[in-house]
Amino acid sequence: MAIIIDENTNVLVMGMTGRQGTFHTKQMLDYGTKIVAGTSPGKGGAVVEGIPAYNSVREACANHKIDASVVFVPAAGTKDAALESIEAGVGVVVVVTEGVPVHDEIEMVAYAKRRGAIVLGPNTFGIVSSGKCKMGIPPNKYFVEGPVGVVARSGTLTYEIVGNLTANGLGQTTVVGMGGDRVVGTTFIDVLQMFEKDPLTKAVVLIGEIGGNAEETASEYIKTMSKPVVGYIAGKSAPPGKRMGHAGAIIERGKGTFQGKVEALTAAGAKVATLPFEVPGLIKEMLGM
Amino acid sequence: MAIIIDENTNVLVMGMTGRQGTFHTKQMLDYGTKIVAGTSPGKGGAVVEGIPAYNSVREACANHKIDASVVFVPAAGTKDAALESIEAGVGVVVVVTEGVPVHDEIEMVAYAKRRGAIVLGPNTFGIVSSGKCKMGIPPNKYFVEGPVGVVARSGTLTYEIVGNLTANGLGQTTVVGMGGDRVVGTTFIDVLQMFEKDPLTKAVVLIGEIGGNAEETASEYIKTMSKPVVGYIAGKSAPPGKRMGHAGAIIERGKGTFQGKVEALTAAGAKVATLPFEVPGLIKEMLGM
Amino acid sequence: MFEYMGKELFAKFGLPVPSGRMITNPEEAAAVAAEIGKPVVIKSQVLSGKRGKAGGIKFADTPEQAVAAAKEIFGMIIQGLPVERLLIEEKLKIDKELYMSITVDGAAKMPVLIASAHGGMDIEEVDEEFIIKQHIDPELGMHPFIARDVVRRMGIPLSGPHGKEIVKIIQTLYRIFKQKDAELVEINPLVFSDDKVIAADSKVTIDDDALFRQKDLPYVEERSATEKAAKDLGLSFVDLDGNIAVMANGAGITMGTLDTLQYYGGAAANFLDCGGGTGREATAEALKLLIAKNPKSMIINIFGGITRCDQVALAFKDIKESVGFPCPVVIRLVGTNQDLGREILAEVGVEAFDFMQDAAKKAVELAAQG
Amino acid sequence: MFEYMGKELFAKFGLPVPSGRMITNPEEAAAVAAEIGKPVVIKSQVLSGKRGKAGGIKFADTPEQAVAAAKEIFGMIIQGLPVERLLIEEKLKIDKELYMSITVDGAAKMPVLIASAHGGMDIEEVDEEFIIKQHIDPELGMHPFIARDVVRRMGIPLSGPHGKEIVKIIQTLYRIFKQKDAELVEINPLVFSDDKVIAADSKVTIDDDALFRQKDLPYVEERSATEKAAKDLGLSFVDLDGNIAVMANGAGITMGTLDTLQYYGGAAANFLDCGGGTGREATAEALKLLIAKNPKSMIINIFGGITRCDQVALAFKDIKESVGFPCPVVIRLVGTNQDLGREILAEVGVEAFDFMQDAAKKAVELAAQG
Repeated sequence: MAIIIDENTNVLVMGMTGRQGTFHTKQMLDYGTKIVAGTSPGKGGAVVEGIPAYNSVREACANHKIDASVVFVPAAGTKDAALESIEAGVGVVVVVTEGVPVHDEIEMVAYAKRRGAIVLGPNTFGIVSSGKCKMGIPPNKYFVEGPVGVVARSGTLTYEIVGNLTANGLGQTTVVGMGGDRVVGTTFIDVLQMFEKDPLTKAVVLIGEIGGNAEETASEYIKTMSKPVVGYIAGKSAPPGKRMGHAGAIIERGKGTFQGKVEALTAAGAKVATLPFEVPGLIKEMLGM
Repeated sequence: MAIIIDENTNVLVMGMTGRQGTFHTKQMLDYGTKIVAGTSPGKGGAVVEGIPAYNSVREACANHKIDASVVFVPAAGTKDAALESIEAGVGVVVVVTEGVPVHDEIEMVAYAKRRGAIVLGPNTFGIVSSGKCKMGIPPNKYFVEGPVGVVARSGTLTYEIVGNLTANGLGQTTVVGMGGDRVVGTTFIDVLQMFEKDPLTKAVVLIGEIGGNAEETASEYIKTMSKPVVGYIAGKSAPPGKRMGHAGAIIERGKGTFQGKVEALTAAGAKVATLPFEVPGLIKEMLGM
Repeated sequence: MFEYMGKELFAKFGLPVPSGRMITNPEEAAAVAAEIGKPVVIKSQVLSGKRGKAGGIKFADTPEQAVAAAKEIFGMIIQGLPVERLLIEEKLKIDKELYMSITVDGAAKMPVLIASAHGGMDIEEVDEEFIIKQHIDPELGMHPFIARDVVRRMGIPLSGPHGKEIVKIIQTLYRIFKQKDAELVEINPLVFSDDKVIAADSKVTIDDDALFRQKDLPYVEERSATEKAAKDLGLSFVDLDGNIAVMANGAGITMGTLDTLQYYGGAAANFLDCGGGTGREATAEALKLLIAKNPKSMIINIFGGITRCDQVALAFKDIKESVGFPCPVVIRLVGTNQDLGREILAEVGVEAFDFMQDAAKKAVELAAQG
Repeated sequence: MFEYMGKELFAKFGLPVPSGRMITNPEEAAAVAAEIGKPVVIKSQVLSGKRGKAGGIKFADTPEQAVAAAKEIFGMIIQGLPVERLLIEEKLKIDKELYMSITVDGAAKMPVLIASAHGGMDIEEVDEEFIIKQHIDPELGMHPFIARDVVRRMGIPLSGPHGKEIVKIIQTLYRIFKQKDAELVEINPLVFSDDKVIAADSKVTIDDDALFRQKDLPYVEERSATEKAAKDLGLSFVDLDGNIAVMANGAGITMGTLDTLQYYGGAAANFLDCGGGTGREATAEALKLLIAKNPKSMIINIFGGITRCDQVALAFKDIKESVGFPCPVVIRLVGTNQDLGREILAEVGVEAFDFMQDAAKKAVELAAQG
């Protein structure tokens, strides 16, 4: 088991013939992802790594069963691509593209909600159900099967922590990237609920950062969870009013501080790691390993 | 029992302080409708026939439980009023106003669908659950309780046929006006499904007219119904291309003809009356009375 | 809206249209043709299709030929409509004709885009398999991906100049449809002319009910004088061909009255829905419209709800005592204030019917006698 | 965007703003004040609140006074920002001050309208009970009924001229917010001046990511020169106050690196996320930005995914062999092409760390020694 995607997920790559699309199609195939089709308007008929490209998602859907799509389309066309997948009935849409206008994000997230689709991102590294399916851009080698669910806002920090977990013998059920932007399709609480229900997930790592209040909201849910949660919050040393790379990572008007998030998580019964390398030890401690 | 509204329905009158709103508030109260509040932006605090007016639907909802609203707001503001009711969570919105732009109708109907609200109209006479609740403008006297469900596009023709039914001892469960415009919130098939489920409704009268294909679509459903249906279609003698008063009543490009509708209904097992006064006889025949 | 008006609207939104100009007098054709400097097409501007078949479209290579052709077309009557304006345009090199429109689908309760790679004729004559219907979710709106998929389904390569242009045209057409409160925007044919894609014709119908917020649009009166007079009174009137004048209150019951007349072998001279709650004076004016139809008989069929029978009776009395009726009048009068209304009718010696079918039968008999 | 730019935008959309003009030189104040012909207010144009408290807003009754006041304000430094432009406006009669803004609520994933009848101060200082927050369903959009209900909740009569005007202002503000890709549109204060309602101040923030389609908007560079140079390289750079220069790949891990430095008692001189897949040359340019910070030590923390360790190592080698590093550099290098990268580092005599915490600790020690 895993959440959101698994070995049976049929994946569509949007923007497959582009530089990023081509590179990651190969990487994802290497990981074992079941990619069945791609899109590239005007280039229907092309073949990338043995996978057929279509002119539209509908055309791809007419020829294949599509469960999930991963979007590598440039920012100006990302909204259109995401809406196209959702409109065609694709249930999971992973939007890797960064730099998507926030009004576009609002629009696609609202439409996804209406249609009951799961959107990860924009500006996400993607999602890996370890050993089963990878959608997005993480390096293949660190993601191995195991009992830990991971949910995060940012990519490399996640690889760092997942690398630590794996090095300490703790594999992952699913590693979910929500995206670093201010408005993203799926937030901590949505993913935590899925991990809570997933029988193979025994513990959860929440990798947050300053800005917004997603960690605080998630803490309310963590109180009710049966599974242990270890948190790490990046941005302790960031000054207010400075945006730390991610559109969402900014302390504005005294809100979204490191301290507030750590307190909320701690009050909810989660353990909070001070440095990334402490995460595996805390997981083992909470699981009594 | 009845469909959509009954004696327990708490009704809000939008545009209550206007000429039409005031007149029909009194008429509806006289019929027994449980009107609890009205709206009239800027005139909050006014009282019409003993009923308090509020500045907004939300304000009304904060002070009363509202189940349904009836809209007497002029055409230019009708969309706004309907959206306001739907947004506030009102489940049934009866839009009496005529002359509403079709793009406004599309917008309000789409929003109602998303929010799960029932919209009747625009350009409807309203709805009467006989002896229990009237929302809209029909004359009070002809609507008495009984076993026949009636669904129609147009008003006076409905009064004519309901008058005939009542004169022949056939009262009605609910008489539903869908509205005469090209785009309306509720169509025959929606109402037929409700009548099919309503235990008190023993037979259904469908009053259609030329134009569109609502009667043809409804016929598909009538095939599956357990209850007898009698139809009457107005506009047999109307020439193609001439709009017969209702925005929807026009035979365009050979579609929506009288003949096609009668054939569809007949093929579905309904009896079609040639003239309005034949309806009660056909009902009695089909009910074996 | 005339073709040339539609094209002006198209051009304002950036849709490609042929260069050209409208004229109201054949002599202007020379100047316009000279200005265009190429072979031209001269198109009658009437609110009817089938202009081509009726001879309302001609070609000319020189300004002289253009004037001659314009003279021929001016004064033509096409499907009953006199030609008062011409549109003179460059004659396009036509490589392919397509069809494209957006209209309201009442059953689906949303807009629908209809497209076909087989244009130039009435869309009803195109085989179903070549017609693409794409409904537009009104809350989602039109997006490039929808337009691209339509182009793909039309069998036009998305990578070529035509495909890319049609994607833009579809989006612009939807913008016009929405912003201008249109019931229909249609381009037929949409033509391929070398690398270009051009709207060779236009048909735009604006929702009458939205005219209050579309005041900058040119308005073309499509109603007859009587229909317009009725509209100004807030009534709905349609001219028909029979000899029995009809007034009833409500669109459905008015249609029902027409049908009942037909059932008894009669034919209505008009459809007149005097609506709900129309008062004494407007009703009297409405009766004058009926008299103007010069009918053999007249039927007034009132089932009073908001409409009060006494008001109708008073209007009848007013007309009877002033202008008078040139033919027999049958009145069916029931509903609100029925007794009061009948008393008033009794004063002028008229007895009302209780049932519509009886009144209709009588009106047919009287018309046959007249 | 400066206040005066926001007001120009407001005016273009029909929002009521005071009459006035921006000047870049104190002498112009006389002409503008004379033109206005009434007492004026002179406001420094800087991208910071709290101008009033800093003395950046003055009043003048005559053109002479206006010039004097303008001279005083020009040359002020407000929260570190030099005053280079002034806005001179009619001095409004202020009967009441309100607050009104629309921004993006990330948690709710939709826009939120924030309004208060208690304006003129920072909204954070207003009591919760006087703040109205109205989320806007993005698929529904802004409608008059929403604006009316907000006005009602503000306690302002809907029937009066102020209420009606605010209903319009709310709708216009949302239109600006949407059409201009704003992250924030704020009016504080929105003032009642007799029967009128006027936007006495403006704050508009446009989404950087949408600038590609908002080219007609005035753009104000809010970044430092280094931040801008990094942005042009496609990198994300923020100036900080410490003495350890930092480069890492990914916003989260860069923050994590900063935090780890702090944990060991160090302080970062900057935030530099060199992103994913940045190549040899851009990475070398990024290293130059770090050198320009004149740090005591430097840490490069790479967990290679798309980013290839060999490219980073080559960039490091390039700089070491050309400009050279003015301070000790600590490198942590793992992930894609790790071995290749380490071989290259070995060529220039550098050994990479395996773990981030070890590298951070070392960088702090080196900075303390420097």
